[in-house]
Amino acid sequence: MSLTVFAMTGATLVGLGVYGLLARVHMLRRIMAFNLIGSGLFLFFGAAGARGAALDPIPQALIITGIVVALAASALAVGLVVALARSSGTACLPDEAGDT
Amino acid sequence: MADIATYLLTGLGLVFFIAGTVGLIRFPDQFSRLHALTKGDNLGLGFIALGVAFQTDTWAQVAMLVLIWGLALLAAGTVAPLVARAALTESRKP
Amino acid sequence: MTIWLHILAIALLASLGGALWRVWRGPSQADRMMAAQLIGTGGVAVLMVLAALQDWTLLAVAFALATLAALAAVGFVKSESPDGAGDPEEAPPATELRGTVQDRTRNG
Amino acid sequence: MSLVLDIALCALILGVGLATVAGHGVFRAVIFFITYGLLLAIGWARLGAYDVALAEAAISAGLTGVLLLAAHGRLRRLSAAEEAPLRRNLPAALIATGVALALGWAWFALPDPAAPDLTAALPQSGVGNPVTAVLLNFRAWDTLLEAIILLAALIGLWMLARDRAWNEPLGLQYHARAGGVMASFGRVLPPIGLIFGVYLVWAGAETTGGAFQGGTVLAAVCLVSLMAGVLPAPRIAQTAWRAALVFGPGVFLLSGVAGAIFAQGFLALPPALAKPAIVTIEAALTLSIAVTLVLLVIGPPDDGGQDA
Repeated sequence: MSLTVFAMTGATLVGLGVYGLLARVHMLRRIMAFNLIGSGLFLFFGAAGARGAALDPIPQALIITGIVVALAASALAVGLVVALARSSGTACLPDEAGDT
Repeated sequence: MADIATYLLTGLGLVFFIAGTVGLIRFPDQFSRLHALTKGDNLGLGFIALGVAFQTDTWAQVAMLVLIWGLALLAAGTVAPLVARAALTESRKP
Repeated sequence: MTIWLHILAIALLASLGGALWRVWRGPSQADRMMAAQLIGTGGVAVLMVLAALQDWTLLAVAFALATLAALAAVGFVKSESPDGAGDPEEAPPATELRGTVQDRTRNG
Repeated sequence: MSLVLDIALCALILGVGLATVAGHGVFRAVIFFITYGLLLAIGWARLGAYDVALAEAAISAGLTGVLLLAAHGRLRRLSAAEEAPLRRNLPAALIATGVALALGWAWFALPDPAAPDLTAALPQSGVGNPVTAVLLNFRAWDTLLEAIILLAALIGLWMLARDRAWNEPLGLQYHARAGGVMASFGRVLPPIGLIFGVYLVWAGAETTGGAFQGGTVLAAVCLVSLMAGVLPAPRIAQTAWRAALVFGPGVFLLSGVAGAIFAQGFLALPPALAKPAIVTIEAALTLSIAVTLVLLVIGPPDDGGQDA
């Protein structure tokens, strides 16, 4: 039962992240929304790996590598956003900055 | 006996935690709020660590709890003056 | 004892919920940062209780959280300084504290 | 009772996630995202995934917060931290709801779990922690490639530097008042974190811990001493930093090649040598992960960005 609660939380977090990624214009928020999607999927995956009699270590190992890779990707994305803001003065994409 | 100590000490810790949160919500300006939560919470954490220590199996776990509390104090003691000064410069900006 | 530890953990989480309200409300950036700091301390407390409830290896997680509790706030005061790399202590000492301290609303 | 605890925790996690997406103001979202990581670490602890909880706690408390707050500060100085208020976006809401519902349905449609049969293989792996066994032995490929992905991300980040900035120190030039609170903190915390990080790597063979968790803790305390101005900012040209970056993947690759020559195949570890091999690879990998994460968080070489 608890596992279902965690899995549903994970699914909802993915939904929230997708919404943030699509509806939010500021790129820093999109990075955070993308991380919400990732961690929601991790939570879902982790809950699925905990259903057996013993805790399955393979999802855990994959999630640990996933968390570290997500951080690396976020750092690269943050670098890109700062570079964008430096060259264009805004942290939003050109076609969307206009209609906000 | 150990259980009674745990009940009392963790209960006391919880009271301090809730007091810290109430202070964070109710106090009128940011410097009083800073002071409420830094003091209330770290005292609360200390009592909870002490209460949990009565349930441990080995002395190494007790040492770990003490270390964790010490580290939390170090963090709070560093953060509170720094954030207070940052808030001061922020509020002095025109 | 198990039931009490559960109640304790739930009550601590509820108190974290109160701190989250302050993160939402602000009004100053320092308020939000300090409320996040409280959530870090509360998280350490919850992990201690869970360690007693589930497995003592969770103390390692609480230790990691306590060691790194100050990092976000240090990063915050760094990014608040004029060049993003300074230290509020480098500013000239505040002589006329009383007159200037105000709880000014600032959303960032 | 434990169900109530889980529901309370999940409610907090969801509330924080919602506030991150829906609240106005980038700074508010950043702070919510920091607390989100903390709550998620508690969630992993509840799920019994202690290694994941440790990794999540170290990364979200130590690195994500510093990264995002520094980014927000830079954007604010470039006056790019403001944002338009959230407008209702019906198509996005429909897509998001659809994705969430599909995932929720997938949970109930999942096949029954096959019992993991690692218990038979675990004594062969050389370590007692099944997660470490998976990371460094059974699925060593994943871990090797991940270490290389981290390097690739770092090189990608450095690509953003301008040519004339290439020899500049990386990131911002941190300074602090000598003898002040921050400078003292930058001297007190790193030794503690160093011991703890090394302990995590050593203990990771048998209990909670491992190269990623230890490396993250080391990276975080290294970041503290950088921010406190105790450690001078590194430069790309410095051989020691470059060597530290490739040391871990290098040792890992060498052991993989040795496995191909002397054992059953690439990255295969003979059971008799598995434990010393894993501990050696983990130690080397920890150093490289720590240095890579530090350099990723502080960012590319910075010439001040005058020509905006």
